[in-house]
Amino acid sequence: MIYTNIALGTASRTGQTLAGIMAWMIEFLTVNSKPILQVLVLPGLAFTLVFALVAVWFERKFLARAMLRVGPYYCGGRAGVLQVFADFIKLFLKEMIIPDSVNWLFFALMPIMVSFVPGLALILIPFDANWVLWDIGSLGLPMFLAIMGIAPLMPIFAGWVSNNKYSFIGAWRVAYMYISGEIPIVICAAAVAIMAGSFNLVKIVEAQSNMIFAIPQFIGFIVFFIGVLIESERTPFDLPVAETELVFGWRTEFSGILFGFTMMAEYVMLQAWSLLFITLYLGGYSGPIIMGNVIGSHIFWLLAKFCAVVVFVILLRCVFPRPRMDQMLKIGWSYLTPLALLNLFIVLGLKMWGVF
Amino acid sequence: MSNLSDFISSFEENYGKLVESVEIFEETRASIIAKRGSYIEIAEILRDEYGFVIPIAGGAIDYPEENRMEMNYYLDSPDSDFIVIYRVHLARDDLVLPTMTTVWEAMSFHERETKEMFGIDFEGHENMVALLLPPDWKGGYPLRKDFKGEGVE
Amino acid sequence: MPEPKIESEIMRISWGPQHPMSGQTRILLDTDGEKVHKIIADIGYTHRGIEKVLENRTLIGGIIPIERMNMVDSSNIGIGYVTACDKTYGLEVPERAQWIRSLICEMGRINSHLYAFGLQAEATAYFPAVFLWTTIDREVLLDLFEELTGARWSYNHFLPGGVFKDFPEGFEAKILEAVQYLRRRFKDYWNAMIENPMFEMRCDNVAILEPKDAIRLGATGPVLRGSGIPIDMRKEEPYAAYNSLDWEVITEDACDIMARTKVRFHEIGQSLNMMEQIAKEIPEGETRARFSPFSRAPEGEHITRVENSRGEMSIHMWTDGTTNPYRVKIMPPSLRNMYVFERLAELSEIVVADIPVVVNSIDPWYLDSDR
Amino acid sequence: MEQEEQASRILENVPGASLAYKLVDFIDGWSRKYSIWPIHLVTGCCSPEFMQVSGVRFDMERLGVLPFASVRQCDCIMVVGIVSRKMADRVKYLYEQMGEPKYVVAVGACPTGKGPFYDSYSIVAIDEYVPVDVYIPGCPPRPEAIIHGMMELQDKIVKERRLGKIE
Repeated sequence: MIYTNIALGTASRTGQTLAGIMAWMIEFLTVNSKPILQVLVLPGLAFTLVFALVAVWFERKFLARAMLRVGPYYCGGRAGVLQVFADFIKLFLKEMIIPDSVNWLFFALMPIMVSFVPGLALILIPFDANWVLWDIGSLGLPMFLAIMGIAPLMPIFAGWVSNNKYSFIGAWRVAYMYISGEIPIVICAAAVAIMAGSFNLVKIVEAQSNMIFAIPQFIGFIVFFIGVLIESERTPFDLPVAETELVFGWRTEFSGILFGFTMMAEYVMLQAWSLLFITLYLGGYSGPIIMGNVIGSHIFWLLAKFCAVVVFVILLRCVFPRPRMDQMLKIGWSYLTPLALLNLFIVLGLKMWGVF
Repeated sequence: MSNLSDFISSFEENYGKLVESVEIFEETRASIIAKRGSYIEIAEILRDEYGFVIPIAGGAIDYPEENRMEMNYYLDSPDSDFIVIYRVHLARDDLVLPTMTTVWEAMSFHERETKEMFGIDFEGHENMVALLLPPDWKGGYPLRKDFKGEGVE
Repeated sequence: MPEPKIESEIMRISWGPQHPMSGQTRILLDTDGEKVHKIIADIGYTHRGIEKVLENRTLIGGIIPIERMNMVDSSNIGIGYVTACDKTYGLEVPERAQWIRSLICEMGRINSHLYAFGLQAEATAYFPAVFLWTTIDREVLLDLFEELTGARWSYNHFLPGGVFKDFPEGFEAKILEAVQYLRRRFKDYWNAMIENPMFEMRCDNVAILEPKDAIRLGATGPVLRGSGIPIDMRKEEPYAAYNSLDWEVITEDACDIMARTKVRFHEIGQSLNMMEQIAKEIPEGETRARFSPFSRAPEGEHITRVENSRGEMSIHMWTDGTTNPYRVKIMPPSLRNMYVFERLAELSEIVVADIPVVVNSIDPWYLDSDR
Repeated sequence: MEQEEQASRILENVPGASLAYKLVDFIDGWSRKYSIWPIHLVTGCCSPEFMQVSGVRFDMERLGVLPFASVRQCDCIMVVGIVSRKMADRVKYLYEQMGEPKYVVAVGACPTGKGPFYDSYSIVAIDEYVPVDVYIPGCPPRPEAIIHGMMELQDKIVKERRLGKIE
């Protein structure tokens, strides 16, 4: 209650709005507090950490297979299972070098924010009709896009704060890439919302019960997937962390556990975007019920689709070289955006003639 | 000028005087020893009139007992089956030469290397900076015969 | 209306010796945003003073340091030095030794071009696929080298007057088997690299080198032949067994990165044909002329020109009657190509992201240029 | 060295301390042993061998050795091949920029003792500039020798004195 007294004390017009916000926050924390299981485990903390660890291990083994070699082998059992734990513990115990020509607070904060902000968007993904951590109903999709709009600012600040020429160019590339990747995604998401008739992610999933949106909006499906690749810096669009040109892009200066956070950030971003991609186009958690347990099969189907999408994204890394910056922008602006608009008009046409 | 013998004969009679000597030194090499005075004009003639536009390399050699050094430029032309070695002799005490980069631009690396290895100064060279040795090399020209390892601490 | 002067601020990036794509040299780039105005190559990081080291080695002892000049392609450098020694001593190399020398040179050339493809693939982040495939294909050749010469990289198999050892029995069958395997693999490389639309996007009409500029700047090897000028030392001054093998010089006239890559591809095709011919039609005979390694070198001065995988390498050797050479002047191909790379920023439009691909299309070997 | 006495006093009289210390020491050694990230720096003519070792047949990544691009995240410099005077300063800069548990592996005869260029004026042995942990002989060393060298480094990491360990 202390906060509200301070707020009321000012008693100016801003005081009322400030009090309003405080009241709303307190009401939010007490009324719709979700069961601990949802907060901690599924769409919450454990899911992101476990996915980050498994994805790092899987990517190294999968790439090794693509290179016809073995990959991590001796660390833990015969398949290098504990390799990722060894990496993260070593990074944890490593000396964290903060260059002196750098604002140390901002420098230490940025990697944590880089991996934390995309994680925020995870709480909006519906795992079941009422298994949504932040149940704001019809604000689901716009809030997700709003949070993911802020997420690219963090790598830009991280690259800028580490005061190193390579990270400056990396941060500058992050800015260019996200603008050219964000607009097609938002247009395709709008098309999906129009076809489903609402912004509520749960209603979008229910609208896809008879036919998943990937089939009628196939163009939007492809454009959104390429947008996901651009947003989560995955090859063939990993220009901000182009290892061969800019040493490590915006992640060059971070050492120790700060670098561990940036490694995790790459996977949290991929996780958030691919979950939204599944919810919008592949029918979210809907799928044939197994053994009568509705919630269990919903979660199973969502995770199964999620694994399929992540495996496909990692597969792309073995197949494609990386385009140049100007070619990347040409793809974003002169191919993706017109296609997204075309998809929007097709959806409007279908909606007008009542096909959907 | 694809044939070696008529190149030698044509070069002999119209520029024989300006040059110290012209001879065939292996069956497919022409060796021209130039005079210090007409050093650059002969190079330009070789490039424009006889078509030797490909600069292969440039290097020097040191004869301490005869107290002289020799600077060689190796030149080739696309349509000839022989190469020309364009030489000039220098006394060991005044090691100054006009730069060849005005005639063949690609000789700049070789001249920088010869400068730091032998100590021959090339006037007119734009960025006469050390090419191979570390910038803080404390003296001694390594490829001279009388180099006793001064720079090596 | 005068063109508005865009106030641009040049930033100098140091592409230091410690950089995934820089190899053993440092490149200074003056960039404005992503566009590169000026490239300054700061070479000399692996200068070992080979020319000074050769002066206090005997003529036959000089093979060890000179083969370390370009480890990937040590056979094509060793052949130059050994041909120079043959000329100095006036030795007559038997026919079979010439054919074995050509075989080792061609296998070294394939090995070195594979290295170039690997780095070019790594430059465009095609790392997992092509870059590591080149390592497994190179192992096939390294096994052949190991069986013939006993070493994986610096073979020391050439001696003045011939070759150290004859083929182990059953070696020709192994060569033919390796040639079949590599031909199949290079079809995959062709599809994976040249036909890949993304790779074409990165390589087509980038860093164009006109034939006139290529000659003026002293380019050599695949860089020169990529601009359409058919100069190849194996045809100009045939050494080893190159005049009795039938092959032809490859040129492309697109003058860009894709052209240089294609030249290397087709040259590997030619090398594979030569390997096949050698394995089938190698004449009989002994493999070394009589020669005592510690005899005094007769006084004289000889120039030998040899086609390294990266271009024309020449050796000017002065001998003064003692066992050691008086002076050995080595003219490496990579020094000439490095100058071309330095001047490339003024000839055509290059951005920072292009630098790795451009460097690897010119493929200088920095130990080669530093000597 | 007062840190040593303090550590030994705690280990004796606090009941569970030595067991906890052993556990932390084991985990610390095990994690550093299996995740050595060498830096992308090839200084000399053994570079093709370094590529073959991180290549397909002799795969260095089986031991967890993954070449990394930036100096901040690496904890091992593999000095691959000959080191000239000019390059040795760079290796020294890199050594100073690296995080604390750092190791140096001298791959090949040249960084160990100038190799076949023993009388050259511009070559140095690397241990005049940076302390070296493992020397790998050979010119160029065989890939099996390089991997054996990395395993030697792994044993050395496990046996290293850490946290004021008392024998």
